[in-house]
Amino acid sequence: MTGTETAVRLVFLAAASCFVIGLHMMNSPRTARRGNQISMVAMACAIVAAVVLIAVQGQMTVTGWIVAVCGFVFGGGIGLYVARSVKMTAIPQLVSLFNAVGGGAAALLAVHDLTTGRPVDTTVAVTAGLDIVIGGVTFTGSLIAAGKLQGIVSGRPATIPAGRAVNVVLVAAFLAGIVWLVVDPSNRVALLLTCAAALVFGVTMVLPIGGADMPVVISLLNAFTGIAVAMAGFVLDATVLIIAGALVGASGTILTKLMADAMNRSIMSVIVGGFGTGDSTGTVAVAGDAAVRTVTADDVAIQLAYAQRVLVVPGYGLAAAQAQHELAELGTILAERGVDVGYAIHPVAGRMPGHMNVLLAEANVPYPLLKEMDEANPLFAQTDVALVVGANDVTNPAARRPGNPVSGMPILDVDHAKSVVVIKRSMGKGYAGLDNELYTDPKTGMLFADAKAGLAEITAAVKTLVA
Amino acid sequence: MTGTETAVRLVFLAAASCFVIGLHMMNSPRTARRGNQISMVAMACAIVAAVVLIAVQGQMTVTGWIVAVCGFVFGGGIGLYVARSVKMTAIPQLVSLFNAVGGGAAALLAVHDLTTGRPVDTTVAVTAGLDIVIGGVTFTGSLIAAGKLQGIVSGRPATIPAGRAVNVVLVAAFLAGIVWLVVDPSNRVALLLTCAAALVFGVTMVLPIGGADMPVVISLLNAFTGIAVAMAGFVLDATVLIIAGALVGASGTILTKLMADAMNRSIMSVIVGGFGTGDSTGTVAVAGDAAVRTVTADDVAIQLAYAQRVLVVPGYGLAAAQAQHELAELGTILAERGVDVGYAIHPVAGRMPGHMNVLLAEANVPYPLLKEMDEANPLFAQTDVALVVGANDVTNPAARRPGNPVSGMPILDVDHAKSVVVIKRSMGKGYAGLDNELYTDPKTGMLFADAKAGLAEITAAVKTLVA
Amino acid sequence: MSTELFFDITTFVLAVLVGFEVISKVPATLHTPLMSGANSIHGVVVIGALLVTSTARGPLGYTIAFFAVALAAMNVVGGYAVTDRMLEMFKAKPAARPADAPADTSGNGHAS
Amino acid sequence: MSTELFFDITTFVLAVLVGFEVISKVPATLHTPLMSGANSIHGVVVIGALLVTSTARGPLGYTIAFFAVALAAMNVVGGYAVTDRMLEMFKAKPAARPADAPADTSGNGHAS
Ligand SMILES: NC(=O)c1ccc[n+]([C@@H]2O[C@H](COP(=O)([O-])OP(=O)(O)OC[C@H]3O[C@@H](n4cnc5c(N)ncnc54)[C@H](OP(=O)(O)O)[C@@H]3O)[C@@H](O)[C@H]2O)c1
Ligand SMILES: NC(=O)c1ccc[n+]([C@@H]2O[C@H](COP(=O)([O-])OP(=O)(O)OC[C@H]3O[C@@H](n4cnc5c(N)ncnc54)[C@H](OP(=O)(O)O)[C@@H]3O)[C@@H](O)[C@H]2O)c1
Repeated sequence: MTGTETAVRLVFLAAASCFVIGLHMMNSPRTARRGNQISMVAMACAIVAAVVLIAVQGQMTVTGWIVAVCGFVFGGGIGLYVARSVKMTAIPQLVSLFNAVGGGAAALLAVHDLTTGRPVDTTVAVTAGLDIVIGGVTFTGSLIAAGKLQGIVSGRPATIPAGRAVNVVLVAAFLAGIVWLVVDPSNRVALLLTCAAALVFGVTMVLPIGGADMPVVISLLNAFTGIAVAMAGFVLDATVLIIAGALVGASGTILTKLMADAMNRSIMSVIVGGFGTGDSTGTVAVAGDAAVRTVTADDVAIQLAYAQRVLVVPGYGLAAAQAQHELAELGTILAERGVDVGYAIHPVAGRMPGHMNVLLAEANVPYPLLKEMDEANPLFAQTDVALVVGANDVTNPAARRPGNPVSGMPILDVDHAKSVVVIKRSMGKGYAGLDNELYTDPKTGMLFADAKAGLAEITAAVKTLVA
Repeated sequence: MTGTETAVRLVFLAAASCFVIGLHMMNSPRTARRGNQISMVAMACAIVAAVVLIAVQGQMTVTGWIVAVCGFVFGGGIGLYVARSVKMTAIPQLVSLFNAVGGGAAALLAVHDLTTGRPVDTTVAVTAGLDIVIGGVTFTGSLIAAGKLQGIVSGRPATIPAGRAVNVVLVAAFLAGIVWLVVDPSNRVALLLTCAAALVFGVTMVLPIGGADMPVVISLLNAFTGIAVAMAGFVLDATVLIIAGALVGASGTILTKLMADAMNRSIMSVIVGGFGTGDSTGTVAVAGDAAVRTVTADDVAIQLAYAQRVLVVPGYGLAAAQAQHELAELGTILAERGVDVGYAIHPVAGRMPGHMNVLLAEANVPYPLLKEMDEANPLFAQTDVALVVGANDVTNPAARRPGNPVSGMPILDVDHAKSVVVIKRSMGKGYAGLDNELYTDPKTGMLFADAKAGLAEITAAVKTLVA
Repeated sequence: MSTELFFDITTFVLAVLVGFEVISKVPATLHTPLMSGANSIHGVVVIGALLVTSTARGPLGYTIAFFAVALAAMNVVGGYAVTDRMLEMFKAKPAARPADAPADTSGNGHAS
Repeated sequence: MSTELFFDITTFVLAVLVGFEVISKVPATLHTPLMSGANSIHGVVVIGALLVTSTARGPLGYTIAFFAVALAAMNVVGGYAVTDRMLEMFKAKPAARPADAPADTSGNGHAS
């Protein structure tokens, strides 16, 4: 190795180590931001080192330089703009989008390698084939996942006619494609077959999974992209890609398991799909159920205004209605009246871990008012009104009994509060598709409304009380 | 690479991965034993693979085979015999001994490489030099550490005349030796200089450290051996040595830090030495202190026999007196009388982590009677007699106040018990060299005796009560 | 097997082990930032894309290279930016909006 | 720098990272077994000793090789054996000595 090459490779190795250190620091809230910054600086150094290496090797054509600069500015610019401007609540779909482009880029590297016409040995052919398949699946799969979360693709699990048979055929097709590429690496038909089968498989894999399972799916596809990048590293014999890719592949797998555990699912059951249907926008049952006590916004306003302590329990419905600002406003007004307002945050409320924290932070709810589940639960007994806004499963007392989909999940003890008000549109079910006996509890009043409209009405009513 | 070589190297890689998995599993009591077994099987496979590789390469002379077999049987036999027959309480010194031989073996590999007369490049010369220095220091350092624990070498921190100057000279000598070896790898004087300086430095480094700090020192030397083995891997270009050695070097460093933390020390302060003097066998203060209430074995026997709950607090003195069997016997007799006997185990009681567990397990005290600190502390308030046997620092209420060597260390709340009996030889201080105000507490009775003799007396007295 | 391939495999295996060990018990709020952080790291593929561009020739080659660089750059730049943005919210902001503070300081005072 | 050396350095760095990450919060009782377990792992030096023996020639060479193999074998065999012995005590032995059991089962019963 020349001196430059040695230096550049050592920079790559140092950068890879910094990625590890960064990830390590991201395990704890206190050091997380610093960790990401270390990783970012290391990445910048590695990219600069790569540019130096390429310049010294002098293989790059002028056109190549132009292509590289334009590509980088174009892609990087879009990435930066979107990352800066997107709403906090849309971050999961953005991560999924970045997954897609990462996987796509990794697949393109292998495609390029196979189309230059240089002799290709077996190892390269195999890893290139794997790179294309994994990268391709990730590309379309992540796009579908992002689309589902963004509402462009229906969140409902779509049943593909003869889905299982289609998937078997697709898997057979890309496996055949890889074998074909190993035998005849320069064959364009083989390449196209592999690409096409992988891209279609990404769609048929993710489409039947319910929108609510998307965070787990995105995390899994994130691990896939890591593996695809590692494969690209084998193709290009670039150690830094192998290390970083394998690192992401492995840590992403562990993370996927942690996420699935946190919401009481197994990775397998997510992929097999079919659960998580409750996420649909339709209303399932009608409001006029006999045992249910409905209340009006004015009733609720009086209850809240004269309470001493109110605990708000936000859930997925708050995010769906984008009602965080209305909620924050209500909280402020009540606090000004001297009501002790807190927010009880269940770890898996919403549709991504930390969803409620992100949402309420966006609406500038003061951080100390947010109570983690363990902190909030003992408070309910001394709470006058528990205000449940679009939350369902995380309050369902059925979780304390065995034998149903939420069994064993720790819940917020909303039913210990002196009275409960629930704002949701209907008697519709939540993510787990269960009825919630909290709603038929005599001390619960149901306010059937969209969260945004309902909260605005209550706020208006509280204001008239004050005036 | 030939087919065999490829296969062997893959076995090595798999073995190295199993070492990692084994260590991972050893983080938790439930999986620890299985983890060590996985690591053991992987090691056996790797050794077999190495033998196959050597046989296939056909370089080994007949004498070589004889030497290898004799060496393995001889060394392995001794290792197995000692490991099986040694007393549980002597395990730390045994680990130290195995450290010594491991470090010594690693250093010998480099010595061999430099004495074969083959041309040696700079990398090999540098790593060989480091290997000899680190391995050599570990060899003598670990032997001294083992000797201190075994009582062959005095546990007292020995002050070497002009110790600092001697150490500086030795470090300079082995650094010069390494440079010399790089310049002229086949120079025997350079080799001898390096070896000698390293071996002497190992002695002068460990000798001034108190016997009580030995567990931390042994753990640190364990990490050193790992690094020495990794260096040997560089010399021989053997990947499996590099991976396993670096793994032990890094994990050993973390473990050393954890151990030092658990006993409220920093690694630096251990190496600088001087603390840990309280381990000496001499008696420091005399018993006749005004405020101290002394009791006789008969008093204690009556107190214990008519108590409802007794919590025993064992400490270093129990181990020093080898009184575990007497303690177990007393516990059994009391339990037969219907007294509720438990053992409160402080995590750093004794002189090695888990020391008390090992000791009491050896005496067949039933495992469920052993209470970890967190479990034991709430029990003291309902305990009639807390029987402190040779424990001092781990019961010292001074730890709750800032500004002394044990500040901040969690302690056993012995002073919450209704009455306390302490068995020790004198008012002597413990490891941290502090007076213990528990001893002057009015509800504490002091039984000044060697733990073994004292417990035997009490047991005899209890038996007469029963009869 | 070539020495390079063996090297690459060793590196891969060791990096996988690091990846498995580096994630420990993470609080649920950090799951999404951690996923996003790992996402940015696989943006390292941009280095591969640059290397490929240096060997690209002809319209097809340049087109592929352009898309590879653009997609990878989007991953790496956007990924780090969005992760950092998410992690901003972990700055404890005790005095963020004093107007709301009374509700907090009155803590347990009002309790029955 | 030669490719081999770079390979060795990469391996070393990655293995160090694995080592740092593999030890997490360990209960104090496991510190000594864990140290002993790590101790056995560096017994892998026996493989180096065997390799060296295969190139050893002449009395000095054989003597060094003999001691290297013997010391390394002592490390690896004894290390695993003693670690296993230590870890035996982590088998919960609830009914080990029934004679002592009353004290346990009477648990909180006697408490004030
Ligand atoms: N946090 C995560 O990482 C994550 C990820 C995936 C899945 N999950 C799962 O998601 C569930 C989260 O529980 P959750 O209690 O937050 O939500 P949920 O159980 O899914 O319930 C959400 C409720 O919000 C109501 N809603 C929907 N849109 C609304 C609107 N615009 N206005 C008012 N209400 C609206 C719905 O009832 P109506 O239709 O009657 O209005 C629905 O019952 C858990 O089962 C968890 O395991 C969590
Ligand atoms: N566990 C570990 O891993 C470890 C390792 C290194 C250091 N340490 C440190 O060691 C200390 C352990 O605390 P500890 O309470 O167990 O011990 P300690 O504080 O060192 O006290 C031991 C006491 O035992 C008495 N003793 C000695 N020989 C005796 C005998 N034959 N019969 C009766 N009593 C005897 C001594 O008093 P007399 O001289 O009056 O008899 C001494 O005060 C802590 O400070 C800890 O940080 C622990």
